[in-house]
Amino acid sequence: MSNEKKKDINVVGFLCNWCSYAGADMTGLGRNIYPSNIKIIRIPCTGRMDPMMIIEAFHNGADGVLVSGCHPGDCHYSEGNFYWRRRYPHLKSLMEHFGIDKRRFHASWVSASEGKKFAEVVKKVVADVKDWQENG
Amino acid sequence: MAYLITKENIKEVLNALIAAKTVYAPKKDAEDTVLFEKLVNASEWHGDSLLTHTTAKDKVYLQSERFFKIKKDKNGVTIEDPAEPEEIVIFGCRPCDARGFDVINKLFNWSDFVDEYYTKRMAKTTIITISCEKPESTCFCTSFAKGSPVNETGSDLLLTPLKDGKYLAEAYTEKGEKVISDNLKYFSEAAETEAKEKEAFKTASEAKIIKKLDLAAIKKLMEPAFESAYWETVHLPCVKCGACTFVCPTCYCFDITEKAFDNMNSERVRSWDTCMSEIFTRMAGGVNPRSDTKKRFRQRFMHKFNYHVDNFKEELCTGCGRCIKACPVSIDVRKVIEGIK
Amino acid sequence: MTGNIYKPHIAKIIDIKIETGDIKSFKFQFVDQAAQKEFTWKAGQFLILNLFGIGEAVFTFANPQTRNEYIECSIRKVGLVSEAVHELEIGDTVGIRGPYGNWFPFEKWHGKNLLYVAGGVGLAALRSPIEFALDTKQDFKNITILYGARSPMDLCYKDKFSDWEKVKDTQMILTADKGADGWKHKVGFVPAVLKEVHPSPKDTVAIICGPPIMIKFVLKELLDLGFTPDQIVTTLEMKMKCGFGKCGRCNVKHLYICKDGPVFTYAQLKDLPDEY
Amino acid sequence: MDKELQELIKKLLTEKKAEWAIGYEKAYDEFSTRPAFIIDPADTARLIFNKYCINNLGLYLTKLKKNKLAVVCKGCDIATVFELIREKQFKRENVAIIGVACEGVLDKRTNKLLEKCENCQVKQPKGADFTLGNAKNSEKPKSYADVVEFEKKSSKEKLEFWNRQFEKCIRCYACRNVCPVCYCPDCFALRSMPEYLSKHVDADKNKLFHMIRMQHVFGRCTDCKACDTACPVNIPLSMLTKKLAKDAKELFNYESGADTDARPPLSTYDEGDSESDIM
Repeated sequence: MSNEKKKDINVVGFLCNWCSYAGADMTGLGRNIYPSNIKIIRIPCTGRMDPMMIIEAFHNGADGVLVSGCHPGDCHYSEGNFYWRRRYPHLKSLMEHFGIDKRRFHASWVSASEGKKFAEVVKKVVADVKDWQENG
Repeated sequence: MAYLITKENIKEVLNALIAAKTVYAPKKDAEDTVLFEKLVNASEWHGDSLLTHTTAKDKVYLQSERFFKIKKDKNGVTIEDPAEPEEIVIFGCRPCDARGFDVINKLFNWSDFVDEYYTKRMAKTTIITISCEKPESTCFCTSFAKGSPVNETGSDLLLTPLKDGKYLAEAYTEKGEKVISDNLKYFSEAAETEAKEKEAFKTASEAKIIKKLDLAAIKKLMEPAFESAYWETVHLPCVKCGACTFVCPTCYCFDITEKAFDNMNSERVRSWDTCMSEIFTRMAGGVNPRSDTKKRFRQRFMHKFNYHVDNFKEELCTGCGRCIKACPVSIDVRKVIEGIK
Repeated sequence: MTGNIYKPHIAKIIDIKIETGDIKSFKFQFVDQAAQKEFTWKAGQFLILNLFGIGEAVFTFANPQTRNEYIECSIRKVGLVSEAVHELEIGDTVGIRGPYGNWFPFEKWHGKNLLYVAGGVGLAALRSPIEFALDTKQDFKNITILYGARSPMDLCYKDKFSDWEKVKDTQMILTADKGADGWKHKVGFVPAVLKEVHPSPKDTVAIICGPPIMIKFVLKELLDLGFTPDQIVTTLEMKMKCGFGKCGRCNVKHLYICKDGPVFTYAQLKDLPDEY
Repeated sequence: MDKELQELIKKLLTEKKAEWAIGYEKAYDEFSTRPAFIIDPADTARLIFNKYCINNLGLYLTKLKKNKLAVVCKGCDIATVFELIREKQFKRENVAIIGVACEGVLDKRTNKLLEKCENCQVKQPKGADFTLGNAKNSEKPKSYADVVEFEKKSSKEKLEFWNRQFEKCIRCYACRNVCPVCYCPDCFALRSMPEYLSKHVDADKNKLFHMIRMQHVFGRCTDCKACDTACPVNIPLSMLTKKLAKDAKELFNYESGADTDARPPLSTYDEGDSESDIM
């Protein structure tokens, strides 16, 4: 939760095992380049994404957090990402209330084939975090 | 020797102290919370409230005391002691708070084991106390042998408000005398009559304390009451938070934990703990001798007014009444121990 | 005691031995050889083991002061620290502070018979007093050790038994709640075996340690045999943090287990409430 | 009303409609009350109800292992009881709700009317089994003006505000322990494997605790202010609980404690949920 301005941006990416993690693999296979600021943690499903872990990530000094899962309707467990879709706006709103800027917390849908999109998403997240760091 | 000082000059002395040392005094914030905080200027001192919300205990016996840093490397482990504590002044606490330090001092010097983190810090602390003019409905300091709104136990310097905005200043230790001698220009010598005025102040102030407990009789009642059915119902309103223990000037229980920064660096930390917490006595493996809430509730009162008296010949309580005010369900320690049967 | 009472001695693990499924014995030696020579304790006391980066926990000395070239602890895997200790290897660094608590008053027992009764892991707490008595056997008369566990598999210190038995006038009685193939010793619960052995209370001190249920019935047996409460000694266990009566959690009434205990006679315990 | 209340509880206990009754009694001075537990029907004379009855007695429903309870509830406390019934902590028929009309309660520290009482919609309790007294509900809806005002601050200002607040926090857990919906027997704050919070107290750890607690009670918190009034160092936790209520309303059109059969917002979903903010 530190507000210090650091040179290196650290973004923690929680990626669902079935779509986004494979999507991130695809990014590499497709030779798409994305910023190396993201540190990826694989989770079984965005439905399993415990908000405690996101809060903990910010607490331990992450500048940004990205949670990415399958597109709605494509969930391996059929409905996990629907639950996440409800948790996300509430969590984001609460974190903002605590003073964690909205530019630091993002969510996306990236399927296993969307390597290009994953690169775009990470670029956007890092740019947003940078914007927060530089412009307050 | 006693001195006189005006309220304006107290602020001057306070400013002089701030210039030389770290001074903690009651300060009011935007939410009307009055806490001992570091002062930058004497004008921040909030002297109107009787008691601060939490005690000054945490300035000497820190809520989280960093014992030492531990560094691991390929040659083994090195232990790095913390920096020596700085000189501090606790200004404007009440006689009950000051006496709390006296009570904990004995604990940390008990038997052969002297807690040097505490004693070193205590040695560098000057405590300036202000006698209480308007005790509140929660006060019961006069129930204790050494308790009174003008008691000096634990204080280095005691200021007692007299007529015409003047204060009687009495030093009880070298540290207290030094405060006077360093700022002698603000003090004037007191006469016999002022000492008498203090007596009158004491009588008037003590008269405002509505409750006086017979603690010796209560202790006699407590000794056989361990298995009493009384505990079955009296604990029911208690929600088992730690508010009472954390605002208490005498509660001292702690836990020692390790805070790891990474695989190679960590820090040993002592933090306040509370006997109200379920995990306080839970052993590894799950056995817990004080598993249910009744037992923990009983332990708190038994410890304060029975066990501690057996070990130290004084109660682990100074009668400040903070626990009564802080309790979310208004449990009154006086009623709890008076009702024991 | 001078200096910082919270600061541990740095020690290294010199030996690890697996006793049973979840118990390992560790031998520690101080890095500072002189400190190791000076470090002494009495059977019955305990130490606080520091795992740097994890925390502290209380363990009892498993070896007696007569064998103090190292410190030995038998540690059962139950909590945060003990689990981490089980991960350690020979050569790893730990911290040790202590010794704390009181001890078995052997000086008062000179010329007496000693009866040790242990159940399960309770023997870990009695190993130090047993070996101390064996090492100074000339001061005592007969020594009887009655030890039982759920099954022959669960007995600790199996390899020590033959050494112990070799000492003059020493008798080992082993029992298991349930026997197994090749088990040549007794089968049955410790209290029942105690009744069968029928030790005489004359000039004898009984030192017991084990699970609460065993203690309860052993006490009853001993009292039936004619032992007086001050002839029965046990050692208590409670959550401890500091080791010297300051942290406030291990009290039973006004007594702190870490400072006034852990060794108590049954005469003392009788008057204490059941909060340990 | 005290007389009526005492008679009613006496009747419930004598007729064995309830094993225990929970009400209020006078505490240490005339400005304070505390929870009273009545087992004996002859013991009801100490029960009172006045503007200092600040505690939410719904708290004790999960703590007492009794079959039949009678509990004195202000209109706002009934929401808590309903929420606990929704969470299947006990059955509706096992609790007799005695609703008492309330003109608002005072904070014992400031002697001021609680902010939540200003535009109270349930001065006259709704959904109780027995209702005592009469009060007129506010015509104005609940106001979120202070939360809206706070939301306008920059994230840096918010951060500074909370850092200051959580520096004061002594982690006594009074807020958690008086919270009727914080009834987990093994709170995350006490767990050591994995350890989210050590005993070490600093502003950062304190904030972590409060963030996680707030997240855990989202959609369950009835904004009863028990935590806010319990805090010994006056941390304005109301600013957080009110935000939760506002978010539940705005994001999911949900109000906790309103319906004992509802699905709370985070344990259900709708295929048409908005995802405007998801990339």
